[in-house]
Amino acid sequence: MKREGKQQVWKDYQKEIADNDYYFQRSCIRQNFFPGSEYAFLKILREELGKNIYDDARQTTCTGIGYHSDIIPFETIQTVVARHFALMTEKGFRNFVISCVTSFGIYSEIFETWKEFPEELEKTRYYLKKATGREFELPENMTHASDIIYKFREEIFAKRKHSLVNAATGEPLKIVEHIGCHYAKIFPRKGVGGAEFPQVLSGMIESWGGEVVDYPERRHCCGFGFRHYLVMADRGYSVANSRKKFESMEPYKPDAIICNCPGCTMFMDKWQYVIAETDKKTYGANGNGIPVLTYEELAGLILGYDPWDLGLQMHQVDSEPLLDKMGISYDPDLKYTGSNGEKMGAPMQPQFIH
Amino acid sequence: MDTVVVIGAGVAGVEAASQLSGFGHEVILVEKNSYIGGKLAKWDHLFPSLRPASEILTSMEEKIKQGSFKILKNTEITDISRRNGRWILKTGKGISLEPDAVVIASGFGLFDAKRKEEYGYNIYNNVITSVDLEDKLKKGEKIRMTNGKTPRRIAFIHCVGSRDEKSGNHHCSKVCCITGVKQAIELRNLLPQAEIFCFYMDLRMYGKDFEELYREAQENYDVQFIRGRLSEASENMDESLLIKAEDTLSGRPLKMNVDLMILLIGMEAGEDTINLCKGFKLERDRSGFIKPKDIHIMRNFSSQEGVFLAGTCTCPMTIGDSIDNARAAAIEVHNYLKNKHLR
Amino acid sequence: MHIDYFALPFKIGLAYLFVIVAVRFVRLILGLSRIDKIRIWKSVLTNKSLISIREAFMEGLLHRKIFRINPVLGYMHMSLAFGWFLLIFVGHIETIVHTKSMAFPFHMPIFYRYFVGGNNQVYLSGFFPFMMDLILLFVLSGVALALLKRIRSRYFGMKKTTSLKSGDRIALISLWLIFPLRFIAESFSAGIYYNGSFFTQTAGNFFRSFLPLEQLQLPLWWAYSISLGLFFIALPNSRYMHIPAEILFIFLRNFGIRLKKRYNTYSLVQVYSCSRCGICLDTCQLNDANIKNTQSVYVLKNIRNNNLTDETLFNCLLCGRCQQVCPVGIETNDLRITQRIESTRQYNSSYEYLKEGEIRNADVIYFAGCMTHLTPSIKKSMVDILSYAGINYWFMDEEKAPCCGRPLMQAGQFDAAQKLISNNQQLIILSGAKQLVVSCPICYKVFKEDYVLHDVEVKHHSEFLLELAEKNIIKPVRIPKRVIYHDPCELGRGSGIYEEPRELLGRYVDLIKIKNEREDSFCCGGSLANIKIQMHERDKIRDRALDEYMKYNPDFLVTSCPLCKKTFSKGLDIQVHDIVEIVAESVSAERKQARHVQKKQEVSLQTELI
Amino acid sequence: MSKFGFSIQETRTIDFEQFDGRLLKYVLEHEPSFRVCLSCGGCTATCSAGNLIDFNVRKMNILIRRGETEGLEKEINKCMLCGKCMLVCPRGINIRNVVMLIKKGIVKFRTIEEPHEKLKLKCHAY
Repeated sequence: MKREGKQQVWKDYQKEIADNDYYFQRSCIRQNFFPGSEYAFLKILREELGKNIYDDARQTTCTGIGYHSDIIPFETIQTVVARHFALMTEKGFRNFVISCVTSFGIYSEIFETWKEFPEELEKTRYYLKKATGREFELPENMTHASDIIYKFREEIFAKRKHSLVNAATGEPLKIVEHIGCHYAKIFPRKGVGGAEFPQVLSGMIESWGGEVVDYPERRHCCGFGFRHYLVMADRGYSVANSRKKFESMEPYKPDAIICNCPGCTMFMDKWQYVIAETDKKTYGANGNGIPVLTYEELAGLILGYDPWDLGLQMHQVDSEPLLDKMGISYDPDLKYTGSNGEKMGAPMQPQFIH
Repeated sequence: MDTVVVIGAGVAGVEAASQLSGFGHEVILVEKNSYIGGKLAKWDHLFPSLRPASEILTSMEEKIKQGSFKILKNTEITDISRRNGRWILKTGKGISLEPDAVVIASGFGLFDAKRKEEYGYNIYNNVITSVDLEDKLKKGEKIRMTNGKTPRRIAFIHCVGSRDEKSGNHHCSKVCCITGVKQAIELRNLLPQAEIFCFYMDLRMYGKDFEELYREAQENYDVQFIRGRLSEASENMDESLLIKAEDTLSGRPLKMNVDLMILLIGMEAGEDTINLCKGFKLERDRSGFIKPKDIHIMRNFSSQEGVFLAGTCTCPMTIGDSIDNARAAAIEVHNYLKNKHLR
Repeated sequence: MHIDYFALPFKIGLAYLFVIVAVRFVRLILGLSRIDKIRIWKSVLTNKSLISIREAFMEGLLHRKIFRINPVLGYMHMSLAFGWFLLIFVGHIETIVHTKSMAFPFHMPIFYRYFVGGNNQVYLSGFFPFMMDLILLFVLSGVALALLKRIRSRYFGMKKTTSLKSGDRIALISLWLIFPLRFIAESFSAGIYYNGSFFTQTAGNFFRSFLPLEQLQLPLWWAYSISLGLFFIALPNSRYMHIPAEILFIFLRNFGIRLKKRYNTYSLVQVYSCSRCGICLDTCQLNDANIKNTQSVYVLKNIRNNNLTDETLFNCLLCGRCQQVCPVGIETNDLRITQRIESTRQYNSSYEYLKEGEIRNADVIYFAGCMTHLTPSIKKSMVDILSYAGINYWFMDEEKAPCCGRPLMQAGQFDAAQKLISNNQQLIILSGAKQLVVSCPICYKVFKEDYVLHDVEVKHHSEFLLELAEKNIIKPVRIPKRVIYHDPCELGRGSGIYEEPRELLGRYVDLIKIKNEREDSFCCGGSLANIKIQMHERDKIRDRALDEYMKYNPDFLVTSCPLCKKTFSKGLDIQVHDIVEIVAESVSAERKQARHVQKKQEVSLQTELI
Repeated sequence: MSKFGFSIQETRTIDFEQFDGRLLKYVLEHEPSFRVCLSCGGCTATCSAGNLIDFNVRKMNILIRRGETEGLEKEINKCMLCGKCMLVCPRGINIRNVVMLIKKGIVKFRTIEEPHEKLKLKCHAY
């Protein structure tokens, strides 16, 4: 692999990322399955970086999953997107930050559609006005939340408590990055580093002292596929995709997988359990899976946040092996104890291991 | 005596200049490089006969020796203007030329394989282009992986930068199919133990002896052809490449590890040609090459009076075709000048 | 008791030979099917045995058939076989005459000159030595020719001769030694006892002048005896097994025993009967494509040596030319097919997908055949003629029908072929047709031989068209062209149809008589029976045949097989037509003429009316 | 299946690293003309058996070249050996021998090792 070649590609694909004053669009999956992630993101921006970011309680889903499953018509989703732009406009923001990669793809798609077909924009303005009485302006800058962390990766590293280095050996940790398909595969220019060799996560990993694992099936989809997940009988296709990736990355012995898409995080995490049950196969050391983290969780760990505050107990695959390597101390007893002090139940472990 | 400026001392330029001087015109051949022959000068062997490219260069030099025309090497046209119905060409060295006719023989540009990002040229260690391979062959270098190992499986990828709107080129470069076959045969001779595959969309063996060479490659050189466009390549731990395509003839996806991947890069309008188009205010066609006045009967005419076209500045051509085309251009120029005096 | 030790090798050898051959014969006969054994039982005391004895004499000793094909080769074989027979026969008479008794040791006539010594001054004393010398000379001339043939086979008008294996070499060398040794031994005896004639006595006198013959005589007789014994011992495992086997073969054949689809001991009798004379090598057209070691003689040899490969077995056109010339009458084609059946038995197809097709009632079924579908003009001509003749016919494979099964049969896929055959059989019988007309000789042969069609008559279109012509249903319009008729293998040698196409064709064009016709006709090279041959090799065979045809300067070639037509058409030199195309052309000419006449009549009628 | 209500799909991808090249090697050794197939499909179009049932001679060529020999036996046994394919083949391939070799090869390799270990042919897998 020639690093200079990649660097040249990265240089070709850089995008404008706003500096401050963000309007935050949350993710359905991320806040439900990895609730510590968005909490960490907001905390890092506000407390560590001193940025102004607005988290609007009035926001709804973008309806992306419904849209990609052919349930929500294009007109509807355009209007939902327009409503969020209207909320942003009302609050006086121009920089739109999206937590979900599916949403990011949707917003980008609609944004481009309006550019190519202004009549669609006019139609949407009309629908929104008629439905809600709201009006909106287009954001000046639209980014995925991972773009923001990428932009401030060095600032975050400057405040580090830990880094992506094996605390015992001093060796860099091997991290697999997985970019959601809708981040840059639809519009390569809208992703940091483009579609083929994206830099958004690898940039963080390298800045934080880790080593990026570029394995043959890196580009492959996690298998979410929307429809393929929604119909139970089709989930076998979905798992098969993740399995293909795990098999491809396994020889590199990665210490963790970092995703920027909430769906990918969920499936890369939970399918490892399914594969363990059906194939009796795990991909990490000692019968453990490969820990799967969101980039916000990883940033939180770098900054020394408590793993259980970051919600790492919500993951199917135990993240303790990674924490141990990074030299992060944690209280195992508190793992499944909620903030109210009550036990919240533990996720299932593959039966064949125990 | 009429003056004709021929731009580009490649295969077409030298041929046009030689023919025009033979017709009794004063010819000035302008070449930006310090050498003649253009891209041919860097080529090792030619399809379909596998003769050395140097033989053609020798014959060009012979023509230059015999002809009575001037060659301005290391010279680029920097400014083009038109005054009183005459073209005025200024060179970088401050020379001003006022020819009665101009022949553009600026040739083609090579597709930059980096633009086909998913194939990983310039990123993966063992991805090279057909031009790189030719260079290695010319230098007599051993064909090895960057880790020094002998490649055991080699894939030629056809249509890289051709017939692909994603690379911005809709046209067919015509010569890559047969180049791939030629190079596959050459590699077979150098690496008798290797498996050699060609991934193609269509095999366009249109020229004389092309199909025969293709059959020979299958029959005697054990080159295997898989119909399917490569979707992407990625690097394995051992530097080999995992490539994916659809085997369209069985209707199933296919993956394969190869030790060396050779991209058969296509022809496109070169930077020089594009600049000349700007200078002469010439139209370009869909493929980016200079648009001839009439695709059937006026292939050597540009949309501007007194500006003629020869060789691959109009479309991809083989060497033989370029030479034919340059001769045709010379006749058109000659007739044009004759008629101009009659008027 | 007095023992002639020097005769022991001969005696032992002969006894061994007798036992082995007897055991082998018993085994071969016991291996036959029950019905075949009954056949033998019923025939053995009829004149079939007499016929067989006569044939064994004519072929086994005189080699009549080889004589006919190649006189020099025939003479060679005859001098050895018949000459040796005469030596034994005349030798015995001489012994009887001289000893005036029948009770002499059986080896006595073989070494008679030794035993008689100087006591031969008896009745006809000059005659027998003279006869025996004459016969010995005759045999020796054969040996000399055999030696010459080994060295230079083309002196015999042969391009090829068989190659040898070590077992055969022992037999061959001992055979060659027998008669020269006998000559020397007899000469020595003659030198001592003066009991020889013009040949041995002359030599004896010569040897006596410088050799101590008294000491040398016995060793030479020993040597002669040993060479005889050695030959007899080597014989059963050498190609000379053909000598006894051929006799058995002649008997069994005359008793009505035939080859089966399975390899049995009758096949083995034929394998043993091959003398490896090499005549089949010479006639094989694969030589034109430089294909070696696959001809019948090699296949038979490989079967015996148990080293037959697919490459040899399947590289044969099954044109039948070798069978035609085989002096022993070995059924080379069927024998090879039996082998192919054995070799592919493990992988036959079942064709479960065959469904009962549509059946149409008609008087005549027309089955074009797969190959005919690639020569649509044959198909069209046939359809035109059938409708012109007003025949109620069913074009059975017009849309879709399974293959006839013959190509499978040729490839040895007997069980698979049976599946197709029983499927098609059903369709044919249920249609109620009386005749089945086929355009392709390949189909014709299988329909004729392997289908059980009860009273449905199978006809090749040349036969069928001839009938139409004879019944005046179609009226030939002659064209002034000189034409060569090419006999397709499966129709000619394969099915014995030589005359019908010629008679039919003779009504339309002038047929040129050529050397390679009827039984001696060429294969076009396209034969489906050869699974191994490459296209360019087929081309060479075709071109050689075309070269031969072109010597006669024909206007065009006519054949009656779509595959021959297709194969020759690729040769480009000359136009090739199927016989049915000639007939159809004539029918359409005839129609035109009729229309013309009708028009004329109409016109004259009109003018009359006006 | 019982636990999750689905099973993990096996891949359809032809994987050259899992290449069972024995049959192909066997066929090519005994019928070199098989190398020059263009996949034009003339054989399939003219096929007598293909006229009666779904049977694709051309596709068999591809499958055996990709080491996909499963199900080949059922396919190959549809052939009636009529020889039309050989007559239409623009490259003069002796297709009938290929068919016979495949038939024989299947039996041969099945009897040699069962269950057969997938043979990785690093060089000249064809």
